[in-house]
Amino acid sequence: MSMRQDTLIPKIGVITDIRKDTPDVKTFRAVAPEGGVVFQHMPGQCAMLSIPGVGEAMFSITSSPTNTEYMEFSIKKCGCLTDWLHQMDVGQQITIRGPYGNAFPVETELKGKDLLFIAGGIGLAPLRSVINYVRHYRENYGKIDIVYGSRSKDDLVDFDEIRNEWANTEGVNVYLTIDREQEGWDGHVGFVPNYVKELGFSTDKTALVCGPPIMIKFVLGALSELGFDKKQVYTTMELRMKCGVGKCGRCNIGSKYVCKDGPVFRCDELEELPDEY
Amino acid sequence: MQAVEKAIKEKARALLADGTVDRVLGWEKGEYCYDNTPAVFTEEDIDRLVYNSFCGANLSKYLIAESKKEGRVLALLKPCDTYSFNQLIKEHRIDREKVYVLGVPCHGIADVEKLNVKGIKGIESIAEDGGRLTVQTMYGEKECELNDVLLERCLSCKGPEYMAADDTVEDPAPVELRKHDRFGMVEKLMQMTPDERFEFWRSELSKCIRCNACRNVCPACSCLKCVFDNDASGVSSKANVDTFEENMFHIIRAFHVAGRCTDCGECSRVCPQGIPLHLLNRKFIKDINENYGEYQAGADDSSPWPLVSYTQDDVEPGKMEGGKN
Amino acid sequence: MQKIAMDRISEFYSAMAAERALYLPLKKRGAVNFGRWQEGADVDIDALHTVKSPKDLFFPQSEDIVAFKMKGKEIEIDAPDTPDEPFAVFGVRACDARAMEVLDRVFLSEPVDTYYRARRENGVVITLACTAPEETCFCSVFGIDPAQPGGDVSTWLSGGFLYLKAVTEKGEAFLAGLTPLEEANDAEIEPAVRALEETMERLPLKDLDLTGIDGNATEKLFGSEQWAELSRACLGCGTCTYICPTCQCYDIRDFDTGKEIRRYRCWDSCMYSDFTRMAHGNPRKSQVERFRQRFMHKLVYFPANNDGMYSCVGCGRCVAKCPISMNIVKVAKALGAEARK
Amino acid sequence: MQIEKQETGEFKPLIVAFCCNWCSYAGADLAGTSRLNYPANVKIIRVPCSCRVNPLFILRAFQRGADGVIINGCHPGDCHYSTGNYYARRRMALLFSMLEYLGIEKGRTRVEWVSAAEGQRFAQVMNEFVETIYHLGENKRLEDLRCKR
Repeated sequence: MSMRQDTLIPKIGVITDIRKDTPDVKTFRAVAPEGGVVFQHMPGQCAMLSIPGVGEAMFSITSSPTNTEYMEFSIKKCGCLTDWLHQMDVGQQITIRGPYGNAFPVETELKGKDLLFIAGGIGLAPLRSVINYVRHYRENYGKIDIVYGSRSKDDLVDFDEIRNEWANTEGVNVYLTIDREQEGWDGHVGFVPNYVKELGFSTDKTALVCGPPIMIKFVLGALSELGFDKKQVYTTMELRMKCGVGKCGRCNIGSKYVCKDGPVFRCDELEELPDEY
Repeated sequence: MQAVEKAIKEKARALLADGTVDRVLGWEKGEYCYDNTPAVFTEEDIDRLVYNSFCGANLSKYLIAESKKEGRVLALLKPCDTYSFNQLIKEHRIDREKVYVLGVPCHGIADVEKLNVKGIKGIESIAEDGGRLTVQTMYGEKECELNDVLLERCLSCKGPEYMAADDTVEDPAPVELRKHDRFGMVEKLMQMTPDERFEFWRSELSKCIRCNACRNVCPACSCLKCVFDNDASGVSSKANVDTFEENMFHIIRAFHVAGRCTDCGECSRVCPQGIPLHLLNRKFIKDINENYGEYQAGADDSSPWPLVSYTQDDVEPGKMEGGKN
Repeated sequence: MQKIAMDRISEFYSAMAAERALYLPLKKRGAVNFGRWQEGADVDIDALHTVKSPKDLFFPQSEDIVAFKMKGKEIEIDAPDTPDEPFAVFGVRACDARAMEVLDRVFLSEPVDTYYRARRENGVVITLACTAPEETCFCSVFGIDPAQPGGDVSTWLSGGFLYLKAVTEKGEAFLAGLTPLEEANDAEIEPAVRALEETMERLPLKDLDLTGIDGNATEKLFGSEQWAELSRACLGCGTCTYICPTCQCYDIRDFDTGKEIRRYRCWDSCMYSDFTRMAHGNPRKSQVERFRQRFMHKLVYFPANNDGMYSCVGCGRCVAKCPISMNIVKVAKALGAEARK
Repeated sequence: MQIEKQETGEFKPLIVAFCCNWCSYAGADLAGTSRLNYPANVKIIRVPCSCRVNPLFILRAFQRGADGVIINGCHPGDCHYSTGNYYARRRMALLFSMLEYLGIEKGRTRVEWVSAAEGQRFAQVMNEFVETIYHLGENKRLEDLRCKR
């Protein structure tokens, strides 16, 4: 008997690997019970993960769609469900539904462009999917700059991948920064928005920004100071979600639903929405 | 009541003018003659204040929030509202210093639902003359006695005395106190068989849509976070998914306000389904009166309420009469 | 057009109930709500409005969507069957029939909500023209004609008869199976329709002006200073939301029955403080924002996304039932001037 | 937690017994060590004091399948915290009266004062209570259908 289909009915994902990235961020690798990804997605899209009886919440898919073996989710411990996820072991099953929302326009507007990724803390999670996607189709994109910062060196997510793979990719420049001086860190120290200004990128790039709301706010300011137009900047949002398909009514900003019309917004679109968040 | 309204406005203006208060908590005239909304006025818009037989809302609960703000608020409280006010003072929920209570006389509050039940629908205007209402409707003129369409709570009015007031407005034409049997319906239910009682409550509580109006309007329900909203409590819910939840919500809500409920009747007034929720509260009040001594919550602002006190020879659980068997 | 004498109406109910489950306004302890008909039920078709709107039959206040069995580290997913009981709902007013079109916009747009769609397909909607609108009614503001109530079958009360006319094929098929009906002439309902038109002219809210309050008004209205005053007395209860025929926000929750985890969805209200609360904070911190959301959604956001269609049908339930008498009419009147500036 | 129902034909009432840590729980312990018989389907929940029993606990026990709920505390005057059971007594008296008022069968809930030395009495009370509930039958009026199968 085939099971009833509805977007609210999830699929099973099996956790095959758990990586501790930082003291409060873990990256979970999930596969379908029969192997492979649970569903196809595009970079920037999200999925609803749940442990029945504990909760269900929206997370960005951090693995690239080019990876057909498994999906990855980098999750920061900050509530009921995420606490539970952080405590589980390999082999645990979770439920997954999606993909939800739009994606970064990697096959349209971003194609052929020089890309500037700016991320703060766990904000790297949704961008990692895009970065690995454009690395995979390297020939389709121009120069790539990645500015990534966090509170301390221990809070940099995916540090090994950044250092060993991204930094060694042709045409990719990685700029790391941490908020405060720390022993054993000889890189840049300072907040991401200031670093972006210091680095002074040329305005022929398209920027993709994600991080805590306050960082996004100041990064947008910095980019605008550097002469970037709002149409050249994309960001991704997060709000409380239940359904993921624009029906349960809670994740709207004005008439736009973050789960359906977002989570990726171009900053000029965002500007038109009421200032609710 | 027009004279009273005029007197209220005069007092309010004077108190605003001399700086005793900087705003007034009262009722604002609505779309019709009966849908007055609680509102806060200043000197500029005090003219929009209204006082008539449709100012049902008990304003005391708003004072929890209002007394946290800067300045001092003039609160218009009807005699029965002052009980709720006192109880909130007792529970340290209102900053007394920041409230100036103006007691306003009341002749009973009319219930529009009861007008509708009498077939008075499509209301265009209502004129009040003494105890008589003349209602212009889209389907002709209708008349009725105010006494016949009073809110349930007014049928057992606590009387014209204010339990707390810094000043009062004089009643030019006091009405006789209506003395209905406050516990009549409770007793009637107690005389039924358990099966009949169960049937009665099931059919009443099954109407509940869990809108939380009873809880949110209740001056005794002043918890910052209700147990039914707390996901960690294991009982949080937004719908009565099972009949059990209908029962549980109302039993627990009534229990949580037992001994603190002043019987202000707001729960029954606001229930969109017309569930007689006051019958739950009154059962507790009756039990308390009969077993622990007469007690009126909010009659004073300091005495401990029955559930935070005890005597060594209190009645044993199971011995208190819940109803005929 | 067909008809049946009102003194034989229970035969009509029996005939309908023999075909499929029949829901209609029933009076229980003073409150009228849609309920399942059975012999001897206290039917009240004179009540202008049921307390809860008929949306409950298509989008129930709570429904199970999926169940999970937890076995060690494994999870077994069990989806309930699609609701398949054919039913008819009788006595739906024109405003509530329009409200279903509003809900269709939400639930039948991609990705389709299969729970709602199944009920919509299983249900025959039999509307009833109004006879005595009340002062709280303002359906005509939204272009609704209560004399042409729509649905699958429309019905009218006139001169001791109930007149019926199929509107859709589904309705035609349904009527064809009902035996106790007599043939009637369209002209027979004329007096009732005229009387209703005259009454509609007397409604105090018939001229409620929504000019300027539309899908383009976000910028003008969102930042209005009036929201704070309008929402001040709001209790933050869910009465307006739950009795509203068009409110469709829902919550998804889990219940542990001890044997399995049942995931159900239930109505939710944007008026509730936890509606948007997340682990790291709440973007709608106070009742002002929550109150604004409800009315902006109905009058601005929904039209912006749905070709100008308001998510209000003027049924007047919230006007009659709000505990503090604050409602969409007062909001629209207060904001109208600002929107037209 | 779900209380397991036995899948036999005969009705075996499920009882939840809240026992205060200082008296009744010790009393139950004594009943056990003295090898006194009381039905195995009495599920004991230890609470610090009888006044810790929130009315919600009682309702939830019924929701989850209990047929009867009994609260055991120290004898009035003997509370480890001096006054806890006096408050519990008032609360439970009012709550039980309310349940009865709602048409819930009288006797489905009970309060008994059992000291640490009264192992015999504990067993006797439990036997009596199970007997009472047996005659009242299954809890139907405060059941949650979701928790039934």
